[in-house]
Amino acid sequence: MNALRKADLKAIIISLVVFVVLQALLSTNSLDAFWQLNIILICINIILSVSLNLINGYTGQFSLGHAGFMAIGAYTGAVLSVNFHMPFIVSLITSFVTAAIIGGLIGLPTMRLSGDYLAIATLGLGEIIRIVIMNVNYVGGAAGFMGIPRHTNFAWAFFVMLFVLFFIKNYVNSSYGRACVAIRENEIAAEAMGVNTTKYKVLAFTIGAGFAGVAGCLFAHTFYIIHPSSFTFLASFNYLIMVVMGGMGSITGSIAGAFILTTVSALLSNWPELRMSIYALILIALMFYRPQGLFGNIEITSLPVLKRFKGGKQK
Amino acid sequence: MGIMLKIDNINVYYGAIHAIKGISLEVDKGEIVTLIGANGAGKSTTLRTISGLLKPRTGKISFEDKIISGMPAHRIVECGVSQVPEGRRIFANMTVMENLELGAYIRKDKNAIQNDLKRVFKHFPRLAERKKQEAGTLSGGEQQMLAMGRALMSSPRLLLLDEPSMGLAPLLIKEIFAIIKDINEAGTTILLVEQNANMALSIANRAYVLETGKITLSGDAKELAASEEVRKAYLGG
Amino acid sequence: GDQKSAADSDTIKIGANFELTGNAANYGSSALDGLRLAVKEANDAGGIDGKKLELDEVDCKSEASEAANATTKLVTDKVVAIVGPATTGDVLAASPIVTDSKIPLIAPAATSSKVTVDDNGKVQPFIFRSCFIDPQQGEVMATFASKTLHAKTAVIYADSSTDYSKSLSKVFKEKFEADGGQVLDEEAFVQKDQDFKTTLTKIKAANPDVVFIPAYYEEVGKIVKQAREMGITVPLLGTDGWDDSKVIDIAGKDALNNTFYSTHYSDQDKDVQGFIKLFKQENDGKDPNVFAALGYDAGKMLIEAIKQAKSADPQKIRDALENLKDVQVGTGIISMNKDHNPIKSAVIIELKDGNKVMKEKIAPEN
Amino acid sequence: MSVLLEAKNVSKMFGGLKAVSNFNMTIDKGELVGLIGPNGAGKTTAFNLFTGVYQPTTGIISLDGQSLAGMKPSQITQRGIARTFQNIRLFSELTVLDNVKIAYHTHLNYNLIEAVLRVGRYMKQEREIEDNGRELLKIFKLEDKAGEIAKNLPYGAQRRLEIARALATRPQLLLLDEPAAGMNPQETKELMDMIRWIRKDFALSILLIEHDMSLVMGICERIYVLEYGSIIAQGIPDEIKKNPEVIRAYLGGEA
Amino acid sequence: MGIMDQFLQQLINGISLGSIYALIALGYTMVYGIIKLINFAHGDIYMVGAYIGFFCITILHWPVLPALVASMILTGILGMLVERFAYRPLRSAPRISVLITAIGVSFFLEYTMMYFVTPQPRTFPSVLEDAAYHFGPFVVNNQQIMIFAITIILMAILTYIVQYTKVGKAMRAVSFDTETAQLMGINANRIISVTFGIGSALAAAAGVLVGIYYNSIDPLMGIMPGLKAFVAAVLGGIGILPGAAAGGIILGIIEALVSGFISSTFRDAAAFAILILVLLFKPSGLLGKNTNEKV
Ligand SMILES: Nc1ncnc2c1ncn2[C@@H]1O[C@H](COP(=O)(O)OP(=O)(O)OP(=O)(O)O)[C@@H](O)[C@H]1O
Ligand SMILES: Nc1ncnc2c1ncn2[C@@H]1O[C@H](COP(=O)(O)OP(=O)(O)OP(=O)(O)O)[C@@H](O)[C@H]1O
Ligand SMILES: [Mg+2]
Ligand SMILES: [Mg+2]
Repeated sequence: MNALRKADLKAIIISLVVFVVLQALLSTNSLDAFWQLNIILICINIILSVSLNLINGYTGQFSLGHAGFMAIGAYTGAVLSVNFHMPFIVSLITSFVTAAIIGGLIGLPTMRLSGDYLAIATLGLGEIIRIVIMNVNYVGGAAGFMGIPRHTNFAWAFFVMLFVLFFIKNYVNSSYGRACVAIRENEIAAEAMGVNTTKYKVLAFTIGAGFAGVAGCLFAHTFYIIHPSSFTFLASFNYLIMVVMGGMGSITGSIAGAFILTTVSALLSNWPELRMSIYALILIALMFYRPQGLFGNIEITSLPVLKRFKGGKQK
Repeated sequence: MGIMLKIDNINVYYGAIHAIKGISLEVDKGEIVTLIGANGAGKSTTLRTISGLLKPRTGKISFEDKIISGMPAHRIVECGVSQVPEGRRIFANMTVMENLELGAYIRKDKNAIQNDLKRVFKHFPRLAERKKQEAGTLSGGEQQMLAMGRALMSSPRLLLLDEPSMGLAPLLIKEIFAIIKDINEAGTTILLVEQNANMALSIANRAYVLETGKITLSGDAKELAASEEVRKAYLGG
Repeated sequence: GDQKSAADSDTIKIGANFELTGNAANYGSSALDGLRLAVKEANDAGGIDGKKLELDEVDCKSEASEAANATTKLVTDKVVAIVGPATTGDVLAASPIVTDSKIPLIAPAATSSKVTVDDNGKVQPFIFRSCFIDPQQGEVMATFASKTLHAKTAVIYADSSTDYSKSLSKVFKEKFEADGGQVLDEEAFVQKDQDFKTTLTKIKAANPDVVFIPAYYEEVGKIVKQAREMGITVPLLGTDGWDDSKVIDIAGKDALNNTFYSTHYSDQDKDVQGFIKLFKQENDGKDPNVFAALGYDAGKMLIEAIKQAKSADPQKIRDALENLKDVQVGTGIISMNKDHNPIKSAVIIELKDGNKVMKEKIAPEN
Repeated sequence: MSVLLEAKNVSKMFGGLKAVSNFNMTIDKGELVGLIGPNGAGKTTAFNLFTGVYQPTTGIISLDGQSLAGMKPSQITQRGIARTFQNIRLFSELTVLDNVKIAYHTHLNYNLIEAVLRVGRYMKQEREIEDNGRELLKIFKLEDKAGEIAKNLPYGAQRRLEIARALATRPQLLLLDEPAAGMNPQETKELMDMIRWIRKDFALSILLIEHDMSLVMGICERIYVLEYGSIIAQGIPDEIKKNPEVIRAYLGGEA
Repeated sequence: MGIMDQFLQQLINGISLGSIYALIALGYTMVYGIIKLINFAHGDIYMVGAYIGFFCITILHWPVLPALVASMILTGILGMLVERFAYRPLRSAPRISVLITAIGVSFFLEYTMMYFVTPQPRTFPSVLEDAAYHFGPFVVNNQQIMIFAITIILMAILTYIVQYTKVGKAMRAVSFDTETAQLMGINANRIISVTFGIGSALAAAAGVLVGIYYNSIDPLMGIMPGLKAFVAAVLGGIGILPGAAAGGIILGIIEALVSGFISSTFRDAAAFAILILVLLFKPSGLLGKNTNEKV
């Protein structure tokens, strides 16, 4: 009867196994420092792509400003840690709240726009956030914010990521998520079914922005320094690419997209001068190969092969 | 009277969906042939395949002894086959006149185009009144007239009509069917797809009945209209 | 990667971490050209104790987190020391990583004082540089403006996207106002801007005695050109970011008359002729710019330190760097001071009909 | 019988065009009413006004005596008006069952935390709507298609699904916009039976737009005829059929 | 200079800056108009155009006009090739995938170019006589006038082509409904290809003119103008040619006035803020029709 919760439990157990294995690899230094760092980056990018997927993939609202919310979280977290000596968990939570509030406030008026008009508006908002940060001396301005303690380790990144995945997965599988998907599929029909489209669009935008903020906070505590250059619209593109590559409306897709692109990027660092050209070709090739993304809009767990391993009867 | 269009055992797929399962049919010059069948039987798919918007996976289609299956859609129009698609699909952001001009896109002879324009306006005087109006603001019936007028502007020898009566008021349906007959009498061969089977059978020479991608019945339109089987399944009686 | 300890290997692996893509790619790649030249020169001369130098090049993408990531890659590759990145922000991002892993880093062109000395005045043990620092050149230019040009008023036009530009603005302003001058207005642009006329119109209206433009050559060339077109005839002052012949190509000789900038060397100086000749020879006759020169200097300093350390052990190299004295590098002879900054003189160049004329040479303070 | 929906002097302008003018209509509880008229007469616009897609330029629309002015479509749906669309608007990439589940939206009241933790009301209500949804699909002969993607259904099935979905919002008033469009006479007959049966079984009022006279005349108790935005006739089918105005404007020659 | 004089000078500056955005935006909008693709690679096509012009002038020592024409032709062909090989295979794919491909093409053009020509900026020789006209306190440069004039003329020509010629009607038909356009006998692929060709040739013209005007080109020069042109196109109503021109010029003026009278630091932020405000009141751009979907 509790098939759904059983499925959750299974997923958590599998995740724990993954964690233990990776943590073992890390503690025994079987992975070098570069890959240790990149595993953390993968976790952070998964949070970013899954939260963007909630906005772009599930709710169908074309946002190009994700890096801006990430920046808000990053700077909020950094200020709390450095200037107010708050514990990391407080920084994380405050980053979520700040980014979510700003996301919500921004979302409220802009969610009236649609399609490419929304895209350019959100892109603009992201840039405005970045430009403002670049000119606020309190957070270091163009020099970046320095001296941030390195709180983010693999365990933090992994468990925060797990929490976000769990949250978004259950969110999209509830009436909240169905409302989002209805909006994506046909806004007029969604309204006609009693879905308050504005409310759910803003809610998705708020939650997505909040988790981007959390990712930003983890990011800030990974590198000792944060800099406005990390949050340009090109960074937003990057997260969008992860979402599209994995499949709009697929959480496992976003995980795969973030994993693949971060790994490819790390591997390509051996060819610094041709790196970007190769990266571009891989991108184009993947789009040719799977225009609807690796997993389309279905979850890898619902593929027939894997279904047998799953107890839960989930759609 | 020779065979104008010949469809020979075609199979058409949408991805994995097998929509047309080995259909063969013929249309003779000067005829009105109608294709009736339930929703999703594959009527539109058949017309789209003839027009080259879809490619048959197997089988072939020939028009006036020329094989047209495999040709791109715009070349098939040049061969003399024109279609009025399901749902009218007029260019809503252009004027009535511009829509008609696009119908004559493939043609070069200005005088002949002018003559055809006159002919279209004779069939559809309403369009002449609305030349400058943006097509999207026309009423449903007027849009259907425009779609037919536009197709006539390419001076087709074969006209494919996909549910011309859909969504129209009773008065307009009568008008449209009268016009179809006129057009045919003026020399254009017609392949007509209709849900309104009563009307379609009443103006057609011959008919084919399509059921889930296969032709199940065919023959003289009057005879089919009288047959018990057809009456039960399609004519609501 | 090989698991052998770096010290035992028969090559010495040096990390080169530069901006090869992104907004600062032209600066990073110039510095890398200079560094490559220094390494090639050393290898052609037989290497160090018979060991060849090997450059491990990575791209920091003109972005802070990527600079840290790339540095981590170099650390993983077991380099003995790192040169780069070129710009201050990226060096600051790399800095904690090398400090953690105890690998020395030489920043060729990061002039912000924060790079080697943190906010509490503590010297960063593993960070060195081959250029002078902002306070030095900012003050030099402020003094030059008020003492030599007798300017009473100035406008600062800075690149708000780089720390380099912003910190120089700050130093200049403080010094200029301390000397009794007045900064009428501070304006900003961002990297890769093309059109500056709108702000220049405003500056023209402010009518200052001088305009201070602490920025890199790509934008400087366009700013100078457009400023003159707009009818701004007052002296334009700059910093070492100007030091590239591109400025002359872009702005044109005439526009550049009555402009002055501080830099590390004068190409008339006989000490640097060797470097210039060598660079041209290796780079199809191309003139070195300031980044190339500083990249070369950083390479020379590192090579000398490895020689003096007689070891490829990062810690020993670090110690040797700290004690460098009277080393001949591309732009002159330098020693390292206690703050890990090279003691080197600055020069002020005046551009006259496209020629660089040395206007003043300011001896180092310590 | 009490009045369910009332439109009083409603007009709607689009730029200079008066799509609906001085429109008056009442629908009683349990009534089955037809709305006919030439193409472009303003029938769909009237539906859009009732459901809050458009706000009337003038006039008042009220449901159960309460004015609907200023309400968003979602609010009006919550008050009990559901509709289908002239051009089918399913959630085309979703499964048939999910289409229906979405329509139960307003009847779910678990909160965000319960949803994310999957506790309390979440499990109970989700199970309920799953069961109710399947039940409803069974009524519409769609139960074996529950897992199929909506856009892959045949046209007729899509129309049925749209009606099922509208019913899942548990309306008092159901608005059907050309439900028989694109159906052949036989299918239309089946649809007629279904509409009759829905009205009875779900105990609701129905207002439908249709050009197929066999359907309209066959099941509607009362008919309004619209031309150029104004009502030109109203009455029981037999009156409408004979009304010369209606024949001139809409039916043509013989009915 | 008084405030009023400054204001007028800033207006001149803004119009001249805006003409460049407008010139790039025209091509952007054409391409968008036909396949609803935000062609993020458009700015990079512009960059390639500038380089082709540069090489014609410096290496082949051609005069400006032939160099401009050569660049427009070659870049037009490049645009068609990009469309043929990168976008056409995705014709039936979701729009967003094509967008990602466009980002890929953008990176590819930028960095492949950088690999071959180095990231260092190149300077155009001064091929056009530089003449500044002083009207009292105002300065106008002959190149500013030229760019403005070219933008307006090209806009007029393009508008004419799209509105009144057969090919233009075919473009609008394809853009509205590709499939039905094919039923009119229109070779949709060819029309799309031609549109990309024209759009890219326009970008090349902008690239060469900008190169001559600002005197400096580099492989990343297309990113910001590309973005600004996109903003301009949206501001004016994307897909509408006069909208692109108007949007570009208005954006230029906004930037000029913001940096002239508020703060150059927040120029871009203010420009974006104004864009967003405009969209909130006019969700489909200044000249865009509010096409609420008919229910
Ligand atoms: N684009 C498509 N993708 C997948 N399947 C399709 C597509 N178009 C049609 N089909 C399927 O192909 C079959 C035939 O459809 P078609 O549109 O030809 O039917 P029809 O006879 O014209 O019906 P109608 O009377 O509804 O117009 C149907 O099962 C339909 O679901
Ligand atoms: N959003 C809108 N903007 C402008 N005009 C509109 C809009 N919606 C409807 N109209 C116009 O209002 C009139 C009435 O349209 P409506 O769709 O209500 O007609 P209808 O009676 O439903 O016709 P049909 O039977 O063809 O569906 C038409 O002239 C139509 O063009
Ligand atoms: Mg059909
Ligand atoms: Mg209607």
